[in-house]
Amino acid sequence: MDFAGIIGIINAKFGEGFASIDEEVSADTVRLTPEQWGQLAPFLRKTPELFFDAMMCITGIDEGVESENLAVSYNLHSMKHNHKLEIYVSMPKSDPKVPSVEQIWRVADWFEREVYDMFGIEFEGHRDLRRILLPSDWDGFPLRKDYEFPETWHGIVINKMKEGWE
Amino acid sequence: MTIGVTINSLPVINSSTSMYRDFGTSFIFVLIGIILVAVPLLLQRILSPRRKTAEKMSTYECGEDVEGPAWVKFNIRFYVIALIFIIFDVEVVFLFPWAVVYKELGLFAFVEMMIFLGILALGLAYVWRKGDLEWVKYSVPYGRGRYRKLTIIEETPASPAPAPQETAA
Amino acid sequence: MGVVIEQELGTVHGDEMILNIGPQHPSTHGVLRLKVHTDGEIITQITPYIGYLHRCFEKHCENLTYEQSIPYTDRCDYIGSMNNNFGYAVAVEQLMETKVPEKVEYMRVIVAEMNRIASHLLALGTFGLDVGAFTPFLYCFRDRERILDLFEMLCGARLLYNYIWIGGVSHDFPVGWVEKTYEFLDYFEPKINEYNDLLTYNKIFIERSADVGVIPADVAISYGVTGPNLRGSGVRWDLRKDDPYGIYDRFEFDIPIGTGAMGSVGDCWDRYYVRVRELEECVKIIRQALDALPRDGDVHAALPKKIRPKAGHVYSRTESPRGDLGYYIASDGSDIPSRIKMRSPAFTALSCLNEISRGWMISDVIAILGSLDIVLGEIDR
Amino acid sequence: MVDYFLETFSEITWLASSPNLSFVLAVTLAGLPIFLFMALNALIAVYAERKISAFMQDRLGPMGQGVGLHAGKWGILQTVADAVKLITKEDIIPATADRKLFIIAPFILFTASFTAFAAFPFNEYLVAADFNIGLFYILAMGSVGVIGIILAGYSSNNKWSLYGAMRSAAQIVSYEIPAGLSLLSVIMLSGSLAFRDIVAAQTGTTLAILPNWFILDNPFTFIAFWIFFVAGVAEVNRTPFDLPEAESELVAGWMTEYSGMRWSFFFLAEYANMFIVAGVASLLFLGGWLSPIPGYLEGNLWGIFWFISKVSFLIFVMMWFRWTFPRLRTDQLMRLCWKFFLPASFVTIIGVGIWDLFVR
Repeated sequence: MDFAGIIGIINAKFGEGFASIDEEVSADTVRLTPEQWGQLAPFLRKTPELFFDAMMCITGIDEGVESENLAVSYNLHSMKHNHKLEIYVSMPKSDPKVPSVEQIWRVADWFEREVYDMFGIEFEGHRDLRRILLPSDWDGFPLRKDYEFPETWHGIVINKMKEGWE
Repeated sequence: MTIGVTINSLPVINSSTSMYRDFGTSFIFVLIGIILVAVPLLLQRILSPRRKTAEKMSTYECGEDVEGPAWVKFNIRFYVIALIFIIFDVEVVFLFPWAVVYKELGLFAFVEMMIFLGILALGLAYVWRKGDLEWVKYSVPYGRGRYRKLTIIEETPASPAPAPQETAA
Repeated sequence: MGVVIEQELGTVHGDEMILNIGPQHPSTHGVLRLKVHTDGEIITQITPYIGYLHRCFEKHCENLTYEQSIPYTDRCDYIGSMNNNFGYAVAVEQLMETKVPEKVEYMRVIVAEMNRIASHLLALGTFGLDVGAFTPFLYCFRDRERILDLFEMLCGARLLYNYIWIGGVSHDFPVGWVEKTYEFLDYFEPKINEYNDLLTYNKIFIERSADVGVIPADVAISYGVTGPNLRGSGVRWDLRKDDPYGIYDRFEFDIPIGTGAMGSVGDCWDRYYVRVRELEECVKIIRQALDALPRDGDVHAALPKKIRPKAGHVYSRTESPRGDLGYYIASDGSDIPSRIKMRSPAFTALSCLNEISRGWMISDVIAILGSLDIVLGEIDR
Repeated sequence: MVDYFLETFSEITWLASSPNLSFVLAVTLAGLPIFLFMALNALIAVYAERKISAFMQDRLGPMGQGVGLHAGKWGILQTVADAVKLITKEDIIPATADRKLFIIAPFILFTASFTAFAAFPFNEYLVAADFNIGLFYILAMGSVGVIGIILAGYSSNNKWSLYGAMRSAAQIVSYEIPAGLSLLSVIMLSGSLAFRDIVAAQTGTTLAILPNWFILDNPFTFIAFWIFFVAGVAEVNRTPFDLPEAESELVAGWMTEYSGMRWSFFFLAEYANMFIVAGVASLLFLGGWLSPIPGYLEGNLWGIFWFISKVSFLIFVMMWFRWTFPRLRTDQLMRLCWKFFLPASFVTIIGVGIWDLFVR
């Protein structure tokens, strides 16, 4: 099924204008709020026509220092129908909370932990949300654009990134 | 067809002195063995460096700090095997003297021993049937695995259900 | 704490013992730590701890230009570097909407498939090593060595190639390389039977791997398991066929899947055997590509000196030896990407370890880990 | 050899007056060559293992050139260099270990195989201590070793060691039963537990040209030989039965915490045990020191040669196993023992009995 068809099915269920296509970001991306995503996720997984059974990737994104927004991008794929969909959920940096889909796609367990680890986005309903790649006592969320590197960690001096690399 | 050499006499221990000698020999061998281990260890003590640190003396646990003790109540499986072993090993010891004199005693002893072996085999069959020769009786989440020939006694589901699953394409 | 799955374990119990398998352990394929709860020999729960090899790949990429990130992708999956380069280059080209010259497409396929052979050889060898067979490991390394020799001739490097660039490859095949590659293929094809004789159909090996660590297809998909691991579970899913990138749609090859020939579908033996079969398919693809390789032509598309894709994002997937290798690239219009995320197949494969290895023995977990063919450089990034 | 020394001593006047002293002296003198032979055996076997594995794996193995730091031409000094390294290595006992048991363990293991070695006849006359129940003695001493393994694993206070110890306890005791039972068939035919009598029973020919060894005596002894040999491989913890030290699973199993000289005694004992298993197999089933062509190339020196070659061949087969097979799992190992080897060895006993009484 192509992108327009998928959007059609979603909008038929949740009402016209639920899934808005954002031409600015990408042509085949659905932009949603966290609440909308919470509603949509089980639908995408279970509807026989869509049947997105594989969560290919979950990416955390910092939209830049100016926009004060964090985002999570979900790349879904259906093994049965061989179609894909990208969901783009953005939220303010002050209150980064997204419903967890860990119990719908098991792979999201680790992906969400990784996003939490790097961006500090809280996945509500995740059963085991803790750091995954960084040590459990690490401070801050390194992939945020405003992240300040610590001077030392457990007495280990951390080399600063060199200025003016090209 | 006969065996090349007929054996005339049974290997009976001739006298008490011979037994004393045999045991004495092996005892002295044990002593020599201990000395032979002790001397190189002593040599190592002289030759090798000694710089002990806390890390060096710590128990190996793949580079992590030790979690929980190693001396725990270990799974009973291992002891069950040991028990079965003891039963059978004692029987094997009984068989040895019989085997030595088997040629002299002929058919009668053979039949007798067959009865003995039959009882032993019955024991083995019982243990086998009861499933004590199987190592484990647990269930695995997926697949038939090594349990496909076993009837699993009870299958309790994992407590937080691991995600809803529909059959995929 | 998290997904603690308490399980009533049959009739006999011992005390629970916590074992740390790794980070310093012979068969964790890098620096992985598994915290294993056991009862006797039986596993009750596994918690993988990763991140020992975390090198801030994604943070590095935010400070480097698009071209400068390529060597960093090498270091992620250091067993299949060419495929990492390939995946990254495809992603950036998709973002820039560039087409690469015909010759480059063939060259990329050839080196990527060669690298796939090398990677699978390592996977097969180390799986054998994990179940205690030492000799197949060295046989595999002997043949992998020849591929590395060819790569060394090609780009001077034996492990981290930095060969496939955005818009092309770093340079043309050297003189005589194509002939040497033909020679290698002729040498290599009969060797596959040797592995089969030595390991695949060994009775003990079958005992150890068949029926062990079964991943049913639905569980595999739910856990995002891809590549040979997913195909071992009987799902015919290969990006080279189902969502072709590059010029993979021009080649004729099969996608082997697990059939449960020795046990159940999706067991360790199936995952192993899918890799063995894929070796043959790789040889097929390389032969076709070598035959069709254009003699002349540029090895680099005409690109601006500074790569500045227009603002936007792209998620592109390629089939690395371990599965779907995805790159999510967000661009803000400058010559430095605002976000690069690498979706590594081994990461998702490892995440299902707890699910599939509960109830098995310690020896089985080592076998399952070996059959999943993880590379920690890619998991930790 | 003990008897020989005693006779010699009885001619020396000052020794003849004190029989106890001369006895101790005689046994000691007989024991020292055994130790030398054990060390030499380990030295050669380790080198052979390295080279054989290398040739099987399409590589060269140790290839040092020149004497000195480079371990000799073709790496022949590799083992010597290893020994030097081991003896100069720091002796580490983990702080949390049970110190006494940790120290005792290598003593038990080594002494057990050393004392077992003492009863080995290399030919009709060359035997350190000629017991009239030699076979039984070797079996008994061979099974003492497992105590050392369990102690080593338990005392280390290390989880890997404990697993190794538990596995080896289950494994070695299990495989002792089929090994013992399969030997019974030979004892039934020879009617003796002394090696001299057992080998003597194998002289002559069978089927006109073949040597009259017990392995060729009847189909059941042929099966018994293989049961004994495989069970023996299991008892010395070698691949495919090397679960107690399975390096890819248990790091180094029960000897994880051992290093330097203490570890080297485990190593020495392993190679000695290999020799013992191969030796018992060749004495009982392969005619010991008898020539493979009956009537030719016989004599005392030839006897030593034949015995050593038979043992070497069996050790080679063990190495061949090791570099070919993957490792079994604990439950498979137990299944193989209790459900296959044990019934099969019962069958061999019954079969030999029936064959001997009725068929022959």
